[in-house]
Amino acid sequence: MTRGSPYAPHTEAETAAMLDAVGAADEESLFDIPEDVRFDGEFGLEERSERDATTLLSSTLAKNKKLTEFLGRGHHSHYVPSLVNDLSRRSEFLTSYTQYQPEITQGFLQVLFEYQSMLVELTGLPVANCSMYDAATALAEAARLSNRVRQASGHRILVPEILHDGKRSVLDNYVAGTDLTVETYPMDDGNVDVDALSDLADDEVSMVYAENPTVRGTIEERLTEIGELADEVDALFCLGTDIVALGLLQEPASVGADVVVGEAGALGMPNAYGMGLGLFATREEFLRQVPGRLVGASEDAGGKRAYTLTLQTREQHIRKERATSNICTNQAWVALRTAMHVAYLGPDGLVDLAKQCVTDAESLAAELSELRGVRAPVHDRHHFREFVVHTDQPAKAIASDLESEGFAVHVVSEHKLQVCVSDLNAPKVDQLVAAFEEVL
Amino acid sequence: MTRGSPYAPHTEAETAAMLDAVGAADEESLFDIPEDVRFDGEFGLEERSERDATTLLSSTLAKNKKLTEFLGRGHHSHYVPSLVNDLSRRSEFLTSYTQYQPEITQGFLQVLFEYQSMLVELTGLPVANCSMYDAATALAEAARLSNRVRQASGHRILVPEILHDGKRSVLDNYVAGTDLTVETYPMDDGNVDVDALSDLADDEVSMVYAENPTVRGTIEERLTEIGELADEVDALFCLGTDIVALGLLQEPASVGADVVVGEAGALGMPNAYGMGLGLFATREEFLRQVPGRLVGASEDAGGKRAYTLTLQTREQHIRKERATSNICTNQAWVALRTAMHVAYLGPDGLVDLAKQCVTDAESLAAELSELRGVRAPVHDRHHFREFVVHTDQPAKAIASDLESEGFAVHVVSEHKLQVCVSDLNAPKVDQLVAAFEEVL
Amino acid sequence: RYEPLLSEKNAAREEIDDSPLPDELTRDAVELPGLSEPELARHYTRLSQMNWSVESGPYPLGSCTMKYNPSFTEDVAADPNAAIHPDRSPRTSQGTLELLYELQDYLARIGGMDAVTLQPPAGAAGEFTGILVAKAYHESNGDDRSEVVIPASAHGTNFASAAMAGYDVVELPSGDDGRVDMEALDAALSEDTAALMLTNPNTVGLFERDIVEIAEMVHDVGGLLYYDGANLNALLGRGRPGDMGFDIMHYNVHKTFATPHGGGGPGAGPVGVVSELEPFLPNPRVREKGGNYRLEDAEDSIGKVHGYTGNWFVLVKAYAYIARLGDAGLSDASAKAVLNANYLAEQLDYEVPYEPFHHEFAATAGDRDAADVAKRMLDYGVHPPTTKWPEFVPEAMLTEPTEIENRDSLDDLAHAFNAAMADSDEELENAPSRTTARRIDQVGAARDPQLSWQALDDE
Amino acid sequence: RYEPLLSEKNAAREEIDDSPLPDELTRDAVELPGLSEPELARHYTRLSQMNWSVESGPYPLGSCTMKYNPSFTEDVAADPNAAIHPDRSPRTSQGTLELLYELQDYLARIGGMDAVTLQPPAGAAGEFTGILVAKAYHESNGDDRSEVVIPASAHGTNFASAAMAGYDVVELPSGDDGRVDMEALDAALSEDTAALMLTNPNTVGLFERDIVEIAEMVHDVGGLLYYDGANLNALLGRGRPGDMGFDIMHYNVHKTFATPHGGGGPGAGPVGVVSELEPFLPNPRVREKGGNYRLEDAEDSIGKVHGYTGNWFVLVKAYAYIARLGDAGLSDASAKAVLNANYLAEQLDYEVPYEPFHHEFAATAGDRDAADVAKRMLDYGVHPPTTKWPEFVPEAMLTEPTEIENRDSLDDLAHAFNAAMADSDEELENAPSRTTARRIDQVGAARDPQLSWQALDDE
Repeated sequence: MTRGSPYAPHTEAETAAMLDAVGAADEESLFDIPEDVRFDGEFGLEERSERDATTLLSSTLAKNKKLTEFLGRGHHSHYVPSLVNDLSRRSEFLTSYTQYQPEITQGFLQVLFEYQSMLVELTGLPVANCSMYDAATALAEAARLSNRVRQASGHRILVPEILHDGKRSVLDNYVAGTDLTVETYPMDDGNVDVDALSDLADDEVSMVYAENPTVRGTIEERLTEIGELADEVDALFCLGTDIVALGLLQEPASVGADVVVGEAGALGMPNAYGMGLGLFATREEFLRQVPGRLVGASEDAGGKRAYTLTLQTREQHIRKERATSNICTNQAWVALRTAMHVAYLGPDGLVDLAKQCVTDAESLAAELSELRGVRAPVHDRHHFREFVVHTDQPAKAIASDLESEGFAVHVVSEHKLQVCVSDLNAPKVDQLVAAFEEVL
Repeated sequence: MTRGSPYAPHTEAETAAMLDAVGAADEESLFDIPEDVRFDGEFGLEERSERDATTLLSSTLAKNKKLTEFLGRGHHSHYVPSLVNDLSRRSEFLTSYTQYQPEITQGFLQVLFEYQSMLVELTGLPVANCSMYDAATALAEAARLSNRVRQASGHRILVPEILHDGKRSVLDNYVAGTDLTVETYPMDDGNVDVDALSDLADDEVSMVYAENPTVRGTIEERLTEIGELADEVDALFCLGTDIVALGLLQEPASVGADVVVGEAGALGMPNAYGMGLGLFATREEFLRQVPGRLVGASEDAGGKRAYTLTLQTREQHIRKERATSNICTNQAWVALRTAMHVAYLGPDGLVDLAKQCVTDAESLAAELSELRGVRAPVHDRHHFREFVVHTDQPAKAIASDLESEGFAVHVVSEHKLQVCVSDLNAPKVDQLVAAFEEVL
Repeated sequence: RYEPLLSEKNAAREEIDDSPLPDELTRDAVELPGLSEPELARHYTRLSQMNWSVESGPYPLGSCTMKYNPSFTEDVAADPNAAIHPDRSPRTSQGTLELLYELQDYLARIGGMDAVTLQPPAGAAGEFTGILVAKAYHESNGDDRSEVVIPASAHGTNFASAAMAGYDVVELPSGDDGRVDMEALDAALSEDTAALMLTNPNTVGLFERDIVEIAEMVHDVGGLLYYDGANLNALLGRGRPGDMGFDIMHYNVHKTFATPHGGGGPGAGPVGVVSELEPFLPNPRVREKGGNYRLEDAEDSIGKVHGYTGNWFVLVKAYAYIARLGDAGLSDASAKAVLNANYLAEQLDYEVPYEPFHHEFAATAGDRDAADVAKRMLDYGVHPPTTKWPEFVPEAMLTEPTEIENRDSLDDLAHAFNAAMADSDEELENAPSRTTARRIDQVGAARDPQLSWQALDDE
Repeated sequence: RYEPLLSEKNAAREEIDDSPLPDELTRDAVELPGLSEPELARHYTRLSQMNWSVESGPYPLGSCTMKYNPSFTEDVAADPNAAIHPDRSPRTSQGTLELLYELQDYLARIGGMDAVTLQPPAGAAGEFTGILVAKAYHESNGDDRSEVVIPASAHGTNFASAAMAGYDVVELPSGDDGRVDMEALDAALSEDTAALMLTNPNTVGLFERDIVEIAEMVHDVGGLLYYDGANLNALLGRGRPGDMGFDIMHYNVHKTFATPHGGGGPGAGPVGVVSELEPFLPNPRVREKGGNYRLEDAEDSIGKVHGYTGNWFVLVKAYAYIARLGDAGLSDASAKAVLNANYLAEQLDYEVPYEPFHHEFAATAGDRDAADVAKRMLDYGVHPPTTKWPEFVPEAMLTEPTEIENRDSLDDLAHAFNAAMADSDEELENAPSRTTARRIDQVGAARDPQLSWQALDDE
């Protein structure tokens, strides 16, 4: 094995000639680092051949147990067509960077423009950025947006009492440097307790956040009321959702959503240990307060349509501490994969997939309810992909036993599990039901 | 699922409009097939989603037992760098065809030109074609070439008595339509019995074929004599080898080879169940008798260097039954992968790999010889990658037991095994030796 | 755009020293490009961008069936479980054997054949195999036949393959209607006829309507009828060679079953036969008994036409394609292929002398040079059709859009055809000008062959 | 070249009927492009060919470290065993946890830090996390500090991240030598200073030679020293932030550790800290005991900065890169990155005001407009450097070739620099002309934002 980087092309002769050209005796003399902070180069890290490095990684990863996962709660995936993997891996996409020179990066810009357009269609809102890190940071950025755009002095952010821990914690951190405070409102059988929310809403509210579907998989029935309620107190209505749900559930704009956030990585990505793609869409009037990058259509000197990053004066590299966000490197390549997946599905495919998320969950819940000591869904609501299950026996023990049988489900509380079904695990629901029966 | 090809883009409306444009009532009416030979379309083949088709294939293939293979005898593979897989899969390469329009296929033409050039370097012969199917058909085409180029009336093809069955059978079929006959000459301790060959050689010989390394892995020591011997009787000397061996063993041109054939797929391809890449190189004087495609450098109308298929008048699509071969679709994409792999290795990497083929075989043979009832190598020769092992116990039983332990080796005869080691299985030689010890 | 040769980027030399072998058994040195991974990645990425492909745009090469190659078939072929050595025991390669067995069955059903070998690594190799099988059959009957009859319009490989098998080729002139001339056929057939090789639909897309009679005539003289599968994409679900009286056929899986053409290959050319000919198929064949698969040699077999079992990975992809499409998909593929050809022809300002065609048609460039028209089409951003073939159509432009084009891309293609035809002679002769390379001097290339970078260095 | 929008190819509409939900809970319809797989394959293939990338050629964006991204790292990230849900039990995700644990360790060694979190999904998120950790630390000491000091030349994200965390930013003017002005620093630091954020080498590639003194000054006022890891590729094996007195740092794995930039992301911005700050790192962290890995929450943690564990697949690729290179490879990467920058600068007909630089340098376009020069460079077939930044260098062209360029490509790059500079003002203003698009009207794009195909339709 050569000692050195396999990705630095220099032959010895070339290195010597280049050192000569710059008048340096050796490479070390190019480093202007005082002796007292010089490091000897010994990290104690082994170098390996490509094959050995590959083997190391694959044998480490093989320690993950092979499980059929019925897990969701904010991180979802569906079958990713081969085309998405194949085309997204093309080096022109994968190894490019932010489109600072649009004249030679029209390809990626157009993909991002198309991604934005897909979100505009799905949310009904006219402005979608070309990616945030994930649903949690998108929600947190929405809260900060509400702080920037409100004329009113509102500082209260109202969120559901049942909310994914990660989202809540990220939100807390993102508002820590502002005068915003986060408060919860109660839930009623899985969904927003609209009356309670109404009681909490006042002019001090900057933003009301609700989810559809909720983290427990229930589908909200009173979104329009929530939207009106927020509107009445001049608060933003921020709706959390995911890209598949958008294909079937009420269009966010139609229920008065001012901002839509959520996970777009549910399409385009396999299960990614939580790696996501934050979707972010909003109304035209907030355009110049939007965090993240925006791609716009324009013309080139020849009068041809061309795409470019636009409204960059919102961004940190120009506006520094007065930027709308600190985000720079984003999730563009995930957005590209998601756009490809949406395009692959087409409107019929997307709608079908979303319908399946409703029907598969419904039928699995019904099947589980047939078992002694099991009741599902716990909430008397419609569900999307997932639902909560009551178990007479301790939920933790059941989940642990199911794990030994090769299935993973969520433990929600002492006697509650949560089960998520999608096209990926749907072929194994019968086996899951059988395993439940086995372990009960 | 839609009923129809997922790869035909037609919407129903589009189909209707197009039928209208051609004045047809329906698709069926476009088929001018008499009733008596019409087929009802029912093959009884199921249609599947991409995912189901993928699952079907992968579950079928999973029935292949996971084995560490110490197999060779003409089909070899080495670690294929990720770069080869990645770049060769680029659709511009993978989904293009023969370069009938060179002005828009310069990329592939240049790759093939570079492939030819690599073979020219490695064989020392000035003409290499841009692929044959495999080593067996390359050998067979060499025999037919000898029949075309000889002024003499020779019709005898002399081949080693120990020769891979597939090669021999293909050769027999390829010469069946000619006046050529195939005869064997004896071997001496694995290598050519040069004296016996000398006795057989006369003016009736059209071609003498020898291999280096031989199918048993031995390295020939008297190639120059064989070359001279063929030359004396005006026969072609055809040398069989493989692309890794060419990196270390005697240069074919230097020992008088007139044609070099063999496997080039030993680089660029994983174990491919025998799928190969026939290398074929020869002398300048036989240029117009070469089978297969040739890429040449030329100029375009602007005077820039450009590449094109050349000397196509040798080929079947122009010369029909007087073509030098019937080959049309060849193994171009495998040649591309092989060229990439050679380029990845570079001269140092190729030489190192070839040296390893000698040293690994030598040390494994020594280790096996330490075991009671085992002697290796059987032939008192230098070896390349593989060698024959004598076992006191029946070879077949040992191989079968080894298989149960997860290792595959060849059975050569009642008390002989053959073992092949390469960079791929080298990390497991200790386990192989332990398994041998176990089963003996 | 210009990309230097690897050798121009960095020529390196490695001396053979510290060799584990005696000096006289080794070469002195190896001179090859010595480049790093990033340099290679750029080299091949740039070269790829200088190459037209199915994913670039229309690729209507007549008789080549340039379909879209589904990327999932690449994934399944890359399955590590598929990467096995051919000399494994059957016991440890049941997955591979099962897949091959089922593919034999799929192809038999699709062609209406009784038995199939997957060994031939390309269409031409399939032809050669089929003719060897015919020869073995006749010989087994003590029947010494010397001729293979082939229409003048047939693919060049038919002639070459028959000749390779040692047969004299009897060329059959095309009939006025573009089909087999029945009188000429009658005259050509004799007791010496080993086989008639036919493509159906033929190379201008016409169905040989007299196929049943043709089969009878061939069989009457004791000959066999061979089907060249290059045009099978026209027939899927509408007609099967076996039902038409063909005794032997080959399949081009890289045409009909969408395996990638790979810049020239690899393809695969499985051969199907009626049961009478099965004993002569190449060894070994995959057999099944009680869910157990094994390789079996037959005594009367012609032996082998490939060192091992053919182009395995290609066969995997073909299997995947068929498993994906099933009856409905395959039938639809043909329907749309034929519809596309008809729609495209309708949009062209070219005469199409022979009708009704199926998946492909031969337009004629009339008094223009078809090759020049094709070069000009390059400037309009498409790949042109096959030109000047088949020869009985003057200045032929043999066009096969396949089922993968939509109406828009067919309209684009038609525009390129028509615009090129409307351009001046000078524009045609100077074409192409918007391509990576301008018109390439092919005569010069053949006159002074430079086949390696070493040859360029010697200049 | 022009590729229509997906919506221009085929706009389809799917009505929601036969819905399993009550009508009032669903939308009416979805309108999206409805295209087949071959059409999509061509669309994205063509678009990809209209995009510059590291595999296209030199990409010397200063401060972006556009390295070659080894393809094997994509393979390992695509391992099916890596595709797991984050809510699995630790018992069933030992592989993932082990990998994360080891990557924490790798990064700690490389940065000279005591503890590392992998959670921040990008460099800026790392900055924000680091500043939150600093804040938590100060608060745990009952220490209420309101300012973060940042050199004017720092990356814009530093300012934004500090502001997001609620700090007032104190901007430090650059010294005459391009480094920190020690007097200005002394003036800026106070009991209000929560942290000083520094890049070292700084954004013109200069090493802050007074770093030990700087650290002492910051620590003397009770502040913390933050290291912006964007320029770490200059230092590998030659210096570690931890050894220089930095308390907190982030790593840009998409820069230093060669994970692909993906057209803008995803990256990852792990944060390392000295042991005193460890309790405040985000939850959860991976811990090991007896070869068993688990996730652990700490009481004093700032909580989370990402919904889950950050950009997992990116982390896998970074791990793979480090595992491949090891000590020798990493050190060599820096050596060659610095050599390349120095060699390239030597070939340029540009003034480079600040020296000695390391992996990047800021040339000045003098009396020319750096942005115009950059556009003209496009015509010479390379990607230009970062322009007009950092601002204290007039008409800056911040250039970072990285270690992956060889001498030839550096010479090509130099040629593009020099040729563009030698061209007339008119040529510069009209540039580029040889690219997919000519100069794009960015002012117009911002004046009348059209951010979707729907907006275009409304025109």
